[in-house]
Amino acid sequence: MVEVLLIAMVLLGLTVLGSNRVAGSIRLVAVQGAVLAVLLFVSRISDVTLNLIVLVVLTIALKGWAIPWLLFRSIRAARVKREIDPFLGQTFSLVLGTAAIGLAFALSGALPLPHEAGSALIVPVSLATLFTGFLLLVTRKQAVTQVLGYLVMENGILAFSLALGNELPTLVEMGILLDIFVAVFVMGITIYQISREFDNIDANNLRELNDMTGDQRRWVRRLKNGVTVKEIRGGM
Amino acid sequence: MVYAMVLLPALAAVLAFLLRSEKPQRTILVAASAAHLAMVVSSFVSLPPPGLGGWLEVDAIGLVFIGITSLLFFIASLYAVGYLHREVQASRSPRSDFVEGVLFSNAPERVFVGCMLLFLAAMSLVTLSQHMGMLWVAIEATTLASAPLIYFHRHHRSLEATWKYLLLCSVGIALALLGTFFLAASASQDSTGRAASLVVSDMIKSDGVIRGQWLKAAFLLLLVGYGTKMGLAPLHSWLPDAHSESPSLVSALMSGALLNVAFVGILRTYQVMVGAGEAAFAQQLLMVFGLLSMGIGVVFIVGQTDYKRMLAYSSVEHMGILSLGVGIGGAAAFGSVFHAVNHSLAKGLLFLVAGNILALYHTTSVRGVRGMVRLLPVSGPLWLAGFMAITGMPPFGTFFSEFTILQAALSKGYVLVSVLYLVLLGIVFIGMSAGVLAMAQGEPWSQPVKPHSEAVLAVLPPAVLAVGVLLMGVYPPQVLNTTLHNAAALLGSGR
Amino acid sequence: MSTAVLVFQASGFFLAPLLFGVTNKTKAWFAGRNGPPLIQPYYDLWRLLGKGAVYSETTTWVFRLGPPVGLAATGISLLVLPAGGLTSPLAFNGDIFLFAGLLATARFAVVISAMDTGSSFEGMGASREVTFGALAEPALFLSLSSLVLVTSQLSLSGAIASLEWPLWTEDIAPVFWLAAAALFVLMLVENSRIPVDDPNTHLELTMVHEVMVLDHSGPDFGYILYSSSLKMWLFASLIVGILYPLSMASPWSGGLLRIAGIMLIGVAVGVVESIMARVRMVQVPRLLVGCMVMGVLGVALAIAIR
Amino acid sequence: MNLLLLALGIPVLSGSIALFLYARPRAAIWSGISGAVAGCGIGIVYALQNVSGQAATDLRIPWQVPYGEFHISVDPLSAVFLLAIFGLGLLTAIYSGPYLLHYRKEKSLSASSFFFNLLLSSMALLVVSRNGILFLVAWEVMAIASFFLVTFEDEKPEVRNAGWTYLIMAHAGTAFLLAFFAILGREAGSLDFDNFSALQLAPATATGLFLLALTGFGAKAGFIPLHVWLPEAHPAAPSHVSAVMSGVMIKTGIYGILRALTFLGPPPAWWGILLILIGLVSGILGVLFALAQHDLKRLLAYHSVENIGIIALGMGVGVWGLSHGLSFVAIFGFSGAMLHVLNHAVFKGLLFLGAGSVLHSTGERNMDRLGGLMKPLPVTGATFLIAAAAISGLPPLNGFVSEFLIMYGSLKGALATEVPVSTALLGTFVGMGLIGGLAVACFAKAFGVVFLGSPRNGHAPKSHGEPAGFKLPMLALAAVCAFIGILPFVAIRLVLPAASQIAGEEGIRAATDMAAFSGTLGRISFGSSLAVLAAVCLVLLRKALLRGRIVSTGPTWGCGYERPTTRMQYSSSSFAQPLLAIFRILLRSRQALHPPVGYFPRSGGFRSETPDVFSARIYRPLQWWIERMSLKLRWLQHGRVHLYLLYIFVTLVVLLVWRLRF
Repeated sequence: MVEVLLIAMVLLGLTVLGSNRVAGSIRLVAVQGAVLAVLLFVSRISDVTLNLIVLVVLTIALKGWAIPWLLFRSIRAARVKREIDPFLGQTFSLVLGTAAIGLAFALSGALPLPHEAGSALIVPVSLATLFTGFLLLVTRKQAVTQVLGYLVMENGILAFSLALGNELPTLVEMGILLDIFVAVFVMGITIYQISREFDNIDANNLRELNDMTGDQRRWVRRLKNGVTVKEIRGGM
Repeated sequence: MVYAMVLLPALAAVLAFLLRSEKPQRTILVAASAAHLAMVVSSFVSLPPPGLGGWLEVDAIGLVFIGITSLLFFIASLYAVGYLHREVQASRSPRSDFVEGVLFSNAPERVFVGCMLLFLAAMSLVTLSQHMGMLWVAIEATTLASAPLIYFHRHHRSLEATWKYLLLCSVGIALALLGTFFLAASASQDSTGRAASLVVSDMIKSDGVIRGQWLKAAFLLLLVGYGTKMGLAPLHSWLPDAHSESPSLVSALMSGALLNVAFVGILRTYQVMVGAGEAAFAQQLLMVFGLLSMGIGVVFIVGQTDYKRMLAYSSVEHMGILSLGVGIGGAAAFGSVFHAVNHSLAKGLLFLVAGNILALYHTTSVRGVRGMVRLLPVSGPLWLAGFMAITGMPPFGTFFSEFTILQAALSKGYVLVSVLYLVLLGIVFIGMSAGVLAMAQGEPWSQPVKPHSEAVLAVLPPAVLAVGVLLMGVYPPQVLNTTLHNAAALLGSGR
Repeated sequence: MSTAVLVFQASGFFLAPLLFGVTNKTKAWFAGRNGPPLIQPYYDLWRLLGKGAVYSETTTWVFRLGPPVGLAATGISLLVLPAGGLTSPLAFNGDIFLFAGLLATARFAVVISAMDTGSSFEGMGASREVTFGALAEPALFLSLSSLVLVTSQLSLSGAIASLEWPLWTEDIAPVFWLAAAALFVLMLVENSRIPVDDPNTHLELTMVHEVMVLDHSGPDFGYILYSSSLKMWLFASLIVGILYPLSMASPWSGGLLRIAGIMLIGVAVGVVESIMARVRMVQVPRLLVGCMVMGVLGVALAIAIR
Repeated sequence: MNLLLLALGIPVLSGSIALFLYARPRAAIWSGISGAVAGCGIGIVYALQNVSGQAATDLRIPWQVPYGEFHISVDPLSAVFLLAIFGLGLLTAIYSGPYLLHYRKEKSLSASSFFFNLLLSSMALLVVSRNGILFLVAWEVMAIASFFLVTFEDEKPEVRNAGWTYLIMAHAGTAFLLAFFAILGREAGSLDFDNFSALQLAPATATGLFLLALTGFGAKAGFIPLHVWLPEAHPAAPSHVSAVMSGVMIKTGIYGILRALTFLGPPPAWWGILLILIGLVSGILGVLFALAQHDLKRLLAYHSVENIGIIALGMGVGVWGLSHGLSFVAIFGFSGAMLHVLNHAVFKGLLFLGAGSVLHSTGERNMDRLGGLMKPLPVTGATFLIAAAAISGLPPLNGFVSEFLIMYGSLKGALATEVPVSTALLGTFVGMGLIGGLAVACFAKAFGVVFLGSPRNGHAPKSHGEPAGFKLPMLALAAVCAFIGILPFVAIRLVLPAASQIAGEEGIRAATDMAAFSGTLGRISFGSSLAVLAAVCLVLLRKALLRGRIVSTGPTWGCGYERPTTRMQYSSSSFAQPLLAIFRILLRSRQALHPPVGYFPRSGGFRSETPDVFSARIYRPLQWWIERMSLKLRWLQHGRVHLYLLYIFVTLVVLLVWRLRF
């Protein structure tokens, strides 16, 4: 059961990587959050406490409902165009995603779980999801999709907390969830502001603050119009 | 008491949010920070009892850093009063910003004051919390509280800075979260998975059963995570933007307090490593990051055309020195903590003066500023004093801390490290002196040359800081000295 | 201090002008004239001392200070030398440096008094004088130090006194030859004789010493002529002191022989001046560097043999 | 000891008072000067009490800072330098009054007079401090104070550049000293000098420390090629400051090296030879570059390099003697070096004060536009002449005495039969011969072109005359020049104890022999005074001869040329040209020669300028390279948040793979 859910998380992450619709990806991430909550419940089915119930409900509420709602609101306000235009095409990012999963499994080989509380898949899955999140962050232009990447990362990380059984006191877990929520909230506001300043939320436009020298700027501009690497070295 | 240190600013923040008019808000700001400072000073005299079953406790490290934070915040709040007054005067009419002349407005003042106070609360929580999980929560909170401060001047550059700050720090700190989990995994006692405490002191005690591999992985993640927040190269990318775009007093707080607070996160982890007998592993990494950060700082300070960015990169460099010091270990650990104090004072001084410069010259470019000593009879000399302090010239405290680190490095036989350290410090000096002196000396562009009369609230706070960093060198207070030594002892300066 | 010492020390001051006389006579003989009488220089001095003086109005007391100081310094440096092979009353360990120092003082005094006139000619002379002086100094040091090294004597008197016949038979003899040769060339340069400079011309072309003293007249010029003759004497007696091999029982005969030797040097100078042409100004430094090379060789030999 | 504390404290105190008299320049200056004079006066008395080194007392005050302790003490070595510092400080302080008041319209003078007093006190503290940290603090305070003094006229860009160069070089030097003291501290376990001198160092460590000290202190002293800041900073600074900096401040570097020698145990011979080589290079190149300059103060600055070279030669001879156990030679070397430190303080101070008075009255530093100042500035001219003769090492003045000691020491060393002849020693006094000759040329030029003849720019200088505040110090210094020159055996008593202190126990025995040796010095003074006497007699004789004869004045004889103009005089360029032509290869000076052509030439001209080879060939390229490299890396901060995230990601993965190694 746990394994199935874990696999589902990874697959969901990959789907986000593959999807080319903003709204769609938001929903996918929401589903992933919900899956995470269920995982939380299932993995500790042995002793169900009030804390656990609260935690699970809170997770579903925040990740499955509140955060998506926030994001939808901000993209509606910001009139984001529906398609995602990533730096790397979906197919290629899927390939990278698979590679990331490979890396995750390799790494987890070096990290044997301290005890058999959770499934052996937990470590690789959480790492894989983490990497997927990173891929989203790096390859997506729009601010919203970067937030999604951040969320996927967080999901991966929280997935690992299953491995600990209930070692983190509830207070802390609450705090963590709250932090994540507020973070997304603030990001949402910022996205809204960005959309007001620049009439789109293409985070790629946010590159005015830099320390490049004049000719380096020129080279970067030419880089966008495509030049060979050799020339770049010449320029830098 | 420990609760009060956190809750008082938080409540004050809520109050400030609720209030509508400006004057009481400023009063609250100053009053709350003064009260906070009073509490901190009193806890220097006698340590308050721990709270939350040992989760909140003022140990030597915490004491040093909450001391810096509180002092700097109080001074900044004084400066803020004058600053906000100026801002209100200025924003009566729609104003265009100095760089490219786009119109902009300010965030509402209650948001500013409120976030300042929340910021203080979060930072105090970091310095106090002994529980790694709570530490993480607090550090993330500092990010969220400070983001709106950067976006006080609402134009697109500050917005860009805010976005980068938010995204990069959140991502970094998310890694720290995973690191915390790993720590928990490594600390778990036995196969039944009975709860293992994440309180630093317990973890230090429970050495042996901590599993090395997990611990190492945890340290790497936490180092990268909190390192991002602390501004260690190559994770520092957000730092120059945030420091250069936010209001000067916020930059002062970020550089002087926030970075240190992130450093506390790393120190806590390091404590655990030392406890687990993995000190060597941690020290090597810390030295690497330290030298790397100093190098990056050098690269971007030399020929820097924007003086606020120059100060920001100097922060990167000094964070490098801090981590290098801890990495060298021994007496250098003491030097590192001591240097944190000196750096905060000096950098706060510089950023506050930078605010005055910006207010008069309306530019952040080094070329635009000439003849400060003639135009600003107080800020000019203070600027020079700050420069000497930050480049580690005696009799300022920085000299002694940097020398201590060098001494330790040589006595431990790290010859190459010492050489690099000296060379980098030398080049930084060259780079900064070129800019700073050009700004301070010479004939101002604007004629006629007549000294401006400067507002007391604009020059007194930096002056106090200057006296402070001078005092650190000439006659450091006994109580502080002992506290520093205790802190170094916590970092295993013995070994 | 025996009477002999006094006599011989004094003899230098009395006989110095005669050396010029000898030189001129020699030149005249080569030229087939019968030339001025031997004691012509004394006449000149007497006449000059008897004259009034004309001073340029651009000058200051520095100008008037030059000649006396120059003469005084040269005279004292002559006193430092052993006269007639007898230890000088002023001799002490390291008097070599006092000797050289006083000569430099004399040069400095004359040079600045020349520059005081503000004339381009005398400025030029001064410039050349210091140029050659700067190169002559180390050459002098080298040749003297080779003597010191050979004799292990730190005073000129000691060094010269201990250069006796037996040494000439040993294989360090070349050191003396080299030192003497270097000193001879130095003498020509320092006293600006041919082939460095022609004391008889008054053309702007090549003058070093003569042109510096264009504006000096009367007693001042007398002082200058006298001090240059002393300088000549001083170098000549140094050379003789090196080359003179014998050690006599009675100081008198030895001293007299040495004086005769000095006169021979004067003849030699005359010969050189009659058979050689003046070299171009730019080649004088090479001449001096040649001196240095000789000095270095001497020192090297001295070291090699010790 | 209390006297010393007074001497240290009073100047700073009065300086701080001056700082508060911001608005009233006159009051500020007088408060500063009075403090400096009082402090220096007390200091001189104290130093004179202590040169013999009987009443050496320690003062220890605990100091909170790490490794720090306020530990000061005075031994003969310190006393010698204290004497120089306070002596020159006193006179320059008096001089600074009228000099600064000249500027009271343009700028506030309080900062300047504060930093001047701070400089004096920090130098004094430096030479008495017995703790590494205290030493470094004094060292840096000295650097900062002098930097602000140099940039007194910071509205001029060249002054700003000069100050910057100076600051950089000073800081670079300090970096070496930090390492020096850190290593010493490691070896000794504390930074207290007493522990240092008790050390038994391994040869390798000692050598490393010696090289560090040589570089660090050499940068301050101005050994070539670390001298580049001198020819920039000295012309830029106000003249009384140049006098102090060139007269005593650069000597603190010498003090440092001598002090370091007392820590490092018995030196190997090659240290001495290295010092001699440095001395020869600095001496000869220094005087050559000086000869090539046309800016009076720049010329003097290069001469400081030359004299530092001579001092280095002295130290080299001393170290050589020490290493071979020839303590007699060692004593000669060290005492010569230290006496030259005193002498150079005197005559270089005097020369800079003279240059200052020229600048003050004509506002001109370029010698090619000066001339004939002997008439408007008689006292300046006369004292400058004395100083010029003294610095050229001519008897009967003080420069000759110290150079004599060094040369004599090297000759003794060369004659010593116990050891093989060292060519370095022969090189020493032959080189000093060359240096002396060139110095004569250089100062004949400096004095002759500036003070003699007639003004080169045609019109006579608009002279502000010489205030009494100028005359008094210059006359005093000139008197000291003559005094030491005529009575060397008195002067040598000042430095003998210090020299023997460095030369060790057998040094002290040798010092007693030296006392006997002062007979030789007696001979020198006899010869010198004889020369003076003779000169006087000759002057009187001439007076007698000319009595009652026609003594007329006329125009300078121009060899029949009827219309000589003042522009026809030899300029400093043309005067130096023959020597520069000989040493062209070393100097690389740019010359512009326009020979007159045709039978009736319209115009002709000769110009030559000699920039510093080392800053042009070494330092500027280095600086350029650093900037270039850092700019090349600027693209790292390109502003794209995605790639910043990538940095984090890559760092993480690299660390995981590297450190968890699987």
